[in-house]
Amino acid sequence: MIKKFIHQFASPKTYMFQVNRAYPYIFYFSVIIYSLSVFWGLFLTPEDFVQGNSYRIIYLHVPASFISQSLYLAMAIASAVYLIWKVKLSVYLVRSIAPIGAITTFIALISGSIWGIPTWGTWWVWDARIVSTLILFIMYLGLISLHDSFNNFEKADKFLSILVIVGSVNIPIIKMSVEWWSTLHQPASITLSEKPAIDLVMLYPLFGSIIGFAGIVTCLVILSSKFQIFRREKNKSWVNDYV
Amino acid sequence: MNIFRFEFLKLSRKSRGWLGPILVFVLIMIAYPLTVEVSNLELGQSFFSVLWIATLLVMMLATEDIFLEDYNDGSLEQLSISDGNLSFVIAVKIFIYWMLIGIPISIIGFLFCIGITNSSQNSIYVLPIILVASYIFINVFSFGNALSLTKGSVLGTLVTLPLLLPLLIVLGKVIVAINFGLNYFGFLLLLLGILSIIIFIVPMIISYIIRAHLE
Amino acid sequence: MNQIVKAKNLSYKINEKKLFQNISFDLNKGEAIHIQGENGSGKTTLLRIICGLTKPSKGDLDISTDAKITFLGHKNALKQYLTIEDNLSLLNLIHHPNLDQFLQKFGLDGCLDLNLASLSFGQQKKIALLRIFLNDSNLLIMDEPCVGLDNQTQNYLSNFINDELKLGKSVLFSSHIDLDINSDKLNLS
Amino acid sequence: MIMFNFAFNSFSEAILMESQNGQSHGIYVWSVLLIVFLCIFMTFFFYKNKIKKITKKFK
Repeated sequence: MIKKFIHQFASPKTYMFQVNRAYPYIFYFSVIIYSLSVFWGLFLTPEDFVQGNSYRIIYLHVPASFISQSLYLAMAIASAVYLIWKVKLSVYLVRSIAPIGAITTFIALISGSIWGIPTWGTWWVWDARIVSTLILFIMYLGLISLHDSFNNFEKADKFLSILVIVGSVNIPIIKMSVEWWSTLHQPASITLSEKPAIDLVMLYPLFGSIIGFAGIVTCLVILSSKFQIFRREKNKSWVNDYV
Repeated sequence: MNIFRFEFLKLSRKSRGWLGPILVFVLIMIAYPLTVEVSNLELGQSFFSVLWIATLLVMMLATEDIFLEDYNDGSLEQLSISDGNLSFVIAVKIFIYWMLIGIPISIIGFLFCIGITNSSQNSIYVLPIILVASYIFINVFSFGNALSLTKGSVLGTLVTLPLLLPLLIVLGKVIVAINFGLNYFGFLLLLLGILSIIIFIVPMIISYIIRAHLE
Repeated sequence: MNQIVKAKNLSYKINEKKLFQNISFDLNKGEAIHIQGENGSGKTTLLRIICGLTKPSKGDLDISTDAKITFLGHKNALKQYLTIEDNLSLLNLIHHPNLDQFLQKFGLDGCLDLNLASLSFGQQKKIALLRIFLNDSNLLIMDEPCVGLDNQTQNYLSNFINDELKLGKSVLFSSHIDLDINSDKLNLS
Repeated sequence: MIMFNFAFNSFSEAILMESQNGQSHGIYVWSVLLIVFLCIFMTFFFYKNKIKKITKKFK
């Protein structure tokens, strides 16, 4: 029964319809939130005593690195759904999240290394978080190239979701081992369990920028999934009606 | 028992399959001192990282066509049709590869370790570590090569190498532990724990992947 | 139970492209089905579906539980770098009591320790066919068994299969050449 | 309210972002901002374009 429900609810057709309705709201909301909180962070918050003004990169860097990991988690859940219930839509989503994840990871890496120049005096250090982010970036690229190398989509879908799940088992291990190996990076600014390590004045715009960036990334994922659905279902009648 | 014999027969008659990787390993070990133009003392310092990376690369080389040949000539479809347990056959295949390539490499690596670091006491500790690590490497690379079965081993490597980086970090820690007399057996147990999980799960995943390839 | 394979409304599509649709047939003990069709009509895929290698996109396939399948595909499952003897032992046929008889018939009896690579394509096919001739199963599935065979061996194969049918075995095969086998025809359009 | 105080005295100071230790961090902040915005815009543009291309084929 669950299977039937999921298949009905998660048909690409209903997905496309719902997403198209929600897209403009998400888009404008997140663009406004993101630009407001980035503006707030860049101009209205006071200067950091230790790092000086370069700390303002936090409003661009932290959302990207947070979202890049969350996207992998989302992919892992979607692949599990695909392998268990054979829901086509979820594997389309996996495939469409992968490039977006690669881009956010790229943003996190670049912004982090530029941030490193004024604070650490070097743009790259062999540090735990940076290395695990780099590995995440390579994994995203590997997923994309694996999926694209098969002509038979069904095979490609299966392999992609297996690899995502195996990789998701490995991601905490990578994090743990790499942190164990060496660390220079400041500890995470916000964790769920502990009190935030930064001042509230700086925290509000940070939350705002994370939410806004998440919204923008959602819009990107929607666009990319629209493309994937068109590509995969181009022979179905509803796609032609839809266009 | 027949499966062990068959897999042994298949690999042992193909000398480029097992002798090739071993010789490449020996050549890397010989090439390393040639590139370092200093005293033996400094040779020993970075020897271990070369040892791990050489093991990694050679295992990558060795598993390059672990399933491809059986796939191309149709043996895999026969296996999949017959009642035999495909994942057991795969586990046996991986074991035979380790037996014919992993064990010799571990012993050769151990000998070079004595020769280059001049410390037979530390080298004895290294031997079981290479044995276990090479088995883990073979398992993981087999997974990658099964994924990219018909698409070449570069893709498989790209996909699996990130998964192995934590292991390299652990291996680096082991050497520190050996040199400073820290808790060595803890690391060995950790590696054995990883191995015991991988040994069961990887053949199952690979058999799923191979069935998907045969479709 | 007399029925060994029961296929109902089998369809197969790849990347949303339809290969065949609504194929139904029954295969009983002692019967043979000759699958015909143009190139690319899905003969091989249908045989692989019955072997359980591929899943049909739609339809039901019942294969009786006591069916034991021997499959001869396009690929021989032989190792080029091994000797004939080793290859036969990999197929678990080396100790078969009837092996010598067949090897003599095919003129391969003297060269057991030759490398497989030194044989011609047709001779290799004969070695692969030994899997059919020395089978211990009751459902034989053959995909284009006659490719590369001489007339004599073709006749021999069809006579052998007719004998097997009388013993109550079932046979499914695809072939462009009309083999002299008492079979029903199944056309994939 | 301290929360909404403009952190800089003038517009040009905001561009340079001179810190208390005397370094100006403006170049870092602005280049990161540029890269982030460029990446997002280019991805949007890329996918809009791809969707446009593929829907043209349907008609």
